[in-house]
Amino acid sequence: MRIAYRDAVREAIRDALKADPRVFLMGEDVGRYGGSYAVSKGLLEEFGPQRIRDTPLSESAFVGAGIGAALGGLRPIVEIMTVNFSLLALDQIVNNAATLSHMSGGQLSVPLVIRLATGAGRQLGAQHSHSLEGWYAHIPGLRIAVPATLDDARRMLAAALASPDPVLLFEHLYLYNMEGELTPGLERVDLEHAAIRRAGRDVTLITYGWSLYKCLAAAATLAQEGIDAEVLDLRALRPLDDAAIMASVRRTRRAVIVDEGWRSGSLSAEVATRIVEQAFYDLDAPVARVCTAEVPVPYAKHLEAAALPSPETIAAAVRNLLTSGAGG
Amino acid sequence: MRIAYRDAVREAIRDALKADPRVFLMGEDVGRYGGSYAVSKGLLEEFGPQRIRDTPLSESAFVGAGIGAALGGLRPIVEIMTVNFSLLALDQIVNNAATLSHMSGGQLSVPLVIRLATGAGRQLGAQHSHSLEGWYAHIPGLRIAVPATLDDARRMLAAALASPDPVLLFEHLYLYNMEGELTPGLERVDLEHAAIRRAGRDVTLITYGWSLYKCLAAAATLAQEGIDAEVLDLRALRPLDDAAIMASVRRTRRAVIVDEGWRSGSLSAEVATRIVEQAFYDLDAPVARVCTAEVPVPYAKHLEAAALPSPETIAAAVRNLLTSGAGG
Amino acid sequence: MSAAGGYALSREHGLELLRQMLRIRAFEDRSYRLYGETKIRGFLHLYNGEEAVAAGVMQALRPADAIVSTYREHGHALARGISMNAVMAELFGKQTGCSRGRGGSMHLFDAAKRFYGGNAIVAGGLPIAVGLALAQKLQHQSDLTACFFGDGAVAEGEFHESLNLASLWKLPLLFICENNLYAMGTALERAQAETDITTKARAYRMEATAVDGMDAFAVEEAVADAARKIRNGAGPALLEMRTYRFRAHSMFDPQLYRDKAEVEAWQKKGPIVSLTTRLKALGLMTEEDYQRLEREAEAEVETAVGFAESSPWEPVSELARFVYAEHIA
Amino acid sequence: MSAAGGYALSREHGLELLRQMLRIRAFEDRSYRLYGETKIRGFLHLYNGEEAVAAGVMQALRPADAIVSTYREHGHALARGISMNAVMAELFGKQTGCSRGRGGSMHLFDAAKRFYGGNAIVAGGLPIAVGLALAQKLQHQSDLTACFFGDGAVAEGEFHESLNLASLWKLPLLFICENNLYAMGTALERAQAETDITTKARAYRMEATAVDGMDAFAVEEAVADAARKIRNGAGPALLEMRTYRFRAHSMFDPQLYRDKAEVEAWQKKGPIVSLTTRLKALGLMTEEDYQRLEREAEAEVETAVGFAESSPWEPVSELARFVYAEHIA
Ligand SMILES: Cc1ncc(C[n+]2csc(CCOP(=O)(O)OP(=O)(O)O)c2C)c(N)n1
Ligand SMILES: Cc1ncc(C[n+]2csc(CCOP(=O)(O)OP(=O)(O)O)c2C)c(N)n1
Ligand SMILES: [Mg+2]
Ligand SMILES: [Mg+2]
Repeated sequence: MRIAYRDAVREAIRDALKADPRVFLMGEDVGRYGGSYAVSKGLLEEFGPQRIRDTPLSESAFVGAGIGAALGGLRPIVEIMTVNFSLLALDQIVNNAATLSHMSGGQLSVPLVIRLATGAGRQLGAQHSHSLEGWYAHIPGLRIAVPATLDDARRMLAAALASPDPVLLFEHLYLYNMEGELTPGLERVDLEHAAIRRAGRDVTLITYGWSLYKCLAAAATLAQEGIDAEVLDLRALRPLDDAAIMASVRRTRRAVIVDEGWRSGSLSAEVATRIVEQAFYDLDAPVARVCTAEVPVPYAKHLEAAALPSPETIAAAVRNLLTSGAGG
Repeated sequence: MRIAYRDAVREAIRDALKADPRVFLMGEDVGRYGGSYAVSKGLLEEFGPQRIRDTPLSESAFVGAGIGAALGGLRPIVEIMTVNFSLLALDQIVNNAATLSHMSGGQLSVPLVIRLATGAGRQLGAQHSHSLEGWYAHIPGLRIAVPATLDDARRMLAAALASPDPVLLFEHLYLYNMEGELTPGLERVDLEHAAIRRAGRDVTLITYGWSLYKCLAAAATLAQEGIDAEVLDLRALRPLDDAAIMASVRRTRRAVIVDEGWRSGSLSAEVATRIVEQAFYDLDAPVARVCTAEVPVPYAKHLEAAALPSPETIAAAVRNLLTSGAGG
Repeated sequence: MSAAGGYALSREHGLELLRQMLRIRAFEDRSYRLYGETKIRGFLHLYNGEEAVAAGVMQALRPADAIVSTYREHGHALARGISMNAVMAELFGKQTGCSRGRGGSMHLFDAAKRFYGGNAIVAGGLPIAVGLALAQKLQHQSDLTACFFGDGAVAEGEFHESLNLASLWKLPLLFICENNLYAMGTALERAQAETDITTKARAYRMEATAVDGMDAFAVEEAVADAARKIRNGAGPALLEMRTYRFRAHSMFDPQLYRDKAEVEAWQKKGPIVSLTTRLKALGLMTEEDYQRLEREAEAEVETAVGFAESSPWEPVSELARFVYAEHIA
Repeated sequence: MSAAGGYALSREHGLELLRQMLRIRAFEDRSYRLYGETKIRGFLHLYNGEEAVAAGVMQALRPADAIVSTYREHGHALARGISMNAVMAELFGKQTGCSRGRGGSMHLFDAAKRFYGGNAIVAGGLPIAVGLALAQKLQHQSDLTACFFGDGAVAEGEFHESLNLASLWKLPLLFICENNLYAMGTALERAQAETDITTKARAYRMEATAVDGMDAFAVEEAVADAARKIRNGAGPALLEMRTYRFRAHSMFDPQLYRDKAEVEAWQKKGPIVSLTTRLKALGLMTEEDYQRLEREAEAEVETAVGFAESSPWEPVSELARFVYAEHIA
């Protein structure tokens, strides 16, 4: 049965609401409006306004309220319409959600799930095109996961709700329309393991989220040139699955990391550094990365496209690595 | 003449206020209270409440007001009492200060200086011990500088005020009491160049801020063991001085990066990755880093100390690199 | 309201208000179609129904006043006098756009007109307006800053912080709340415990008045009145413009949250219809005048589309320009 | 006030309020000295002068109610019934501390007592309190959440957002503003355009009352009254406790911003002095009673210091524990 990513997320939310009376969904326009990306459409009618809770424009307060509700025994799913607005709630996330378990000496935990749309590519301009999931992955106490496939969109939420820790789920806005089939029989996924989405021998493309599809497209192009790229979907950005990363890189001896964050300080820097720390002597070439140009993402289509990673720039980075690497 | 860091910052502010009527200082308790770290003590009496402006506890509004005042032709110095509270103003910094020049196609610029106390080590607990300067360095449109020496504390502010771009100056709270002599005749520093604070041949310690002194202490210890460490003070975290970093690393062929951010995604990851990208074939060993443990910084002294980089852990990282490196 | 005001509606004045509204309406209707034709992309928030606010406000301000706007700001920009060519080109993402193609619909700027931008973060502009007004005050200028925001913004913390700061520091700042009763799909009474926005302002000891935002002349009078007091040093004020948006929130909104009948009722008292009726009733305008204004507006839009179409793209090589300023202060 | 209240002050009741205040005072005075001895480090914010608030509030609440506090929370914690040993050990940073040494003075927690912590971010606790109250409401409990914050917190955006949410959703939430007239060195009138905090609450359609925060009994009555209404479904309320801090803001504050005379005047109407005088005047307490309570308080503090001193440190090997929860829900 074909399903769209947006519908997979909705089914996951519906399952959770049915399975556990403690679960509720809260955020701006999740109810009457149906969700700004139509993810929650129909849920208000099905579950009522207590459990599908529209909030005013008060990001800090309703994210904090999610923390409090979690402390109070509920299992809130808080939707921050997009990651861009999460900056207004950052204090609650960083100073409360992430710290309460540790600061209380383990007495408290914050089983809160925050869902956020993320990413650029829709000409939304500098304030609406952030990719901050790598930034959030810097914070101890948080778990960060990125469902890039339909199966993950359908299954990760349950894992996130089962976690006693705060989990941020980032949904790239380019994915919502993606359609396909769910893997039959797949019941549960976790928030810790990366997955190889394409096996290959010559180079590992390490990525997550919407960039996964850019990497797969690049790999397809490269395959025609006789370059066999492995594509690793990180899935979880905190904790990172070092074992899967190193295992792949040890096989291919080359890595290109692709993410949509600005290059300096993006998640790819962390992944690259871990590879150097843990697999330096297995590398045949420096680790490379393909990220977003260091500009506030511009509106005009051609400028925005030039700022973001693309299958072409990814393929070029691979070719560059394979040709120049030999010189070392 | 001996001077304390706090006084050097105050003198810099006083100079600026005297030199340019557009300059004013604004923040919580900068006036009557004298500044929470006594940096601005006496300035209210000297310059009056229009130019030494106490604000209510409204981080987002007064930082945004700094942006607006800069657009309106003034040269605000906004003090955010500590970086911890800047999370409440992050939207203004990331979405407005950093973007307005680009988003307006170059029509506007935001000549705003934000000063923030930063760092851990005073048993202030998880919410008051953040080191987020590396995190801020991810944002295009901002300039990030860290005065670690008295000369820089005395001179960087003028450079920051002369910049048409928003500049964040991070002052580590451990530095305020540090005393010493200013370099005579030094008139101007810039916001772009790293500085070698100790020359050495065997390894480069790359760092900034308060960690500089931990690195110098480690270098002194290592010297007694016959290991000659170079210590590079980055000074500017955005833009990074790649040329200075690579020049040093090419000479020593080994690098240990030290910063007080949490290890994953800290500035050191970016520096390490750049070294790999630009100087991979000059390295004799993997780049190493010494950062803060991935925990919300705990209150108890011994736990906090164990979480932070120290001269001992830095020296150990260097030894480790020099001994294990040969095996590759 | 106008009767009670300081001055009566003249032909010239009435036609100017109507002209501005018709320009905006024509621009918005055309933008709507251009979005369908994929000439315009990103988020597009149209101003239909709210034209009286922009037209009335800008009429009452001076060139040296500063303006801070929202993402629903085409009307503000046009009424402020930013050239329609530059605004349309911006929506097309062209180099000749008023933000050089980098901003798009939500981020129109014009430094010369002191138009400090659309802002895509709800309430994000309020602190900036506080700062602009502070700069005016510290520089002893008699200018003021006018800051637009929606009813939705009232729930944000920045509203609270900014109103307090402005009032505490007695800044020359006019807060203009465009209360169109909805924030996306969230009706005011489901977002605010207290739905009277003027009450809120008074909790900061700030003067506040509710205004019929469908009446351009009433808007203008209220702004002129508030601006006079502000320039005389009375400190900030808030005007709540009671208005309504005729179209969807943005181009992706199925409008499940409101009845067609409600929309139609408001459309009947639309700002253009009502001013037109009034001017005709007062004998200040003929149907011919109206037709001419409408034609001129259409022609201006047509020219703007042509300008935008034929304008060049910013070269990709310029991508990283303006991230940092190019001049040293 | 007590005369007008629902119940009269009994000996037992009066002594209990006094006992709690004396415990807090003794604890704070000792903490002050221990800071000088470097047994306690970090930021230390003492509660001297404000004891009537904690004592009165906690007296009126139930064990199942949830508490959200600030960084100036020793008094709240002790009056809530968290063992003094555990609080003192926390200030020492010991394993036996109520936050296992990880929190320190600003972060006291006790899940069993539903004490959800000190919070070192001004106003940071308010949204959490909204969520706790929401959980209570959604679980149809008759409990409430009490949320402490200072006058300084009123300027923060989170105050605004949280009051609106609580009122809009009619949550069982009691906001308790400890208005001690200063936020660090900033006097209320230099931080707020409107200094009457109850006025602000009413702008969210929330009931609000100002209370003599130097009178423990008045505090208790006001809280009991508000709590009764809240439990009956009336929605949230705000109590402004008018109080004063006798000591510096923290251990690093030279107090340049206020006169000695002002401090002394407030000390004269101190909560302990005034309740003592009153109980004696009413013949409900003798000097001997007072001496005994004071001795007991001293002894409890002495024991707590001994406990803290002799308690073990958390092993460094445990540093990374509790960053993530150890159980799976
Ligand atoms: C901080 C923030 N949160 C959420 C959004 C998404 N959003 C865009 S417009 C809008 C509604 C704003 O309503 P209002 O302020 O009334 O303005 P209107 O659109 O009615 O003109 C929302 C929720 C945003 N842009 N910024
Ligand atoms: C968001 C934030 N900004 C600044 C500070 C620094 N700070 C700590 S306490 C304080 C004053 C708070 O005053 P108030 O709320 O009145 O509480 P009081 O200390 O008087 O009990 C300030 C400015 C902080 N902790 N959090
Ligand atoms: Mg609206
Ligand atoms: Mg106070």
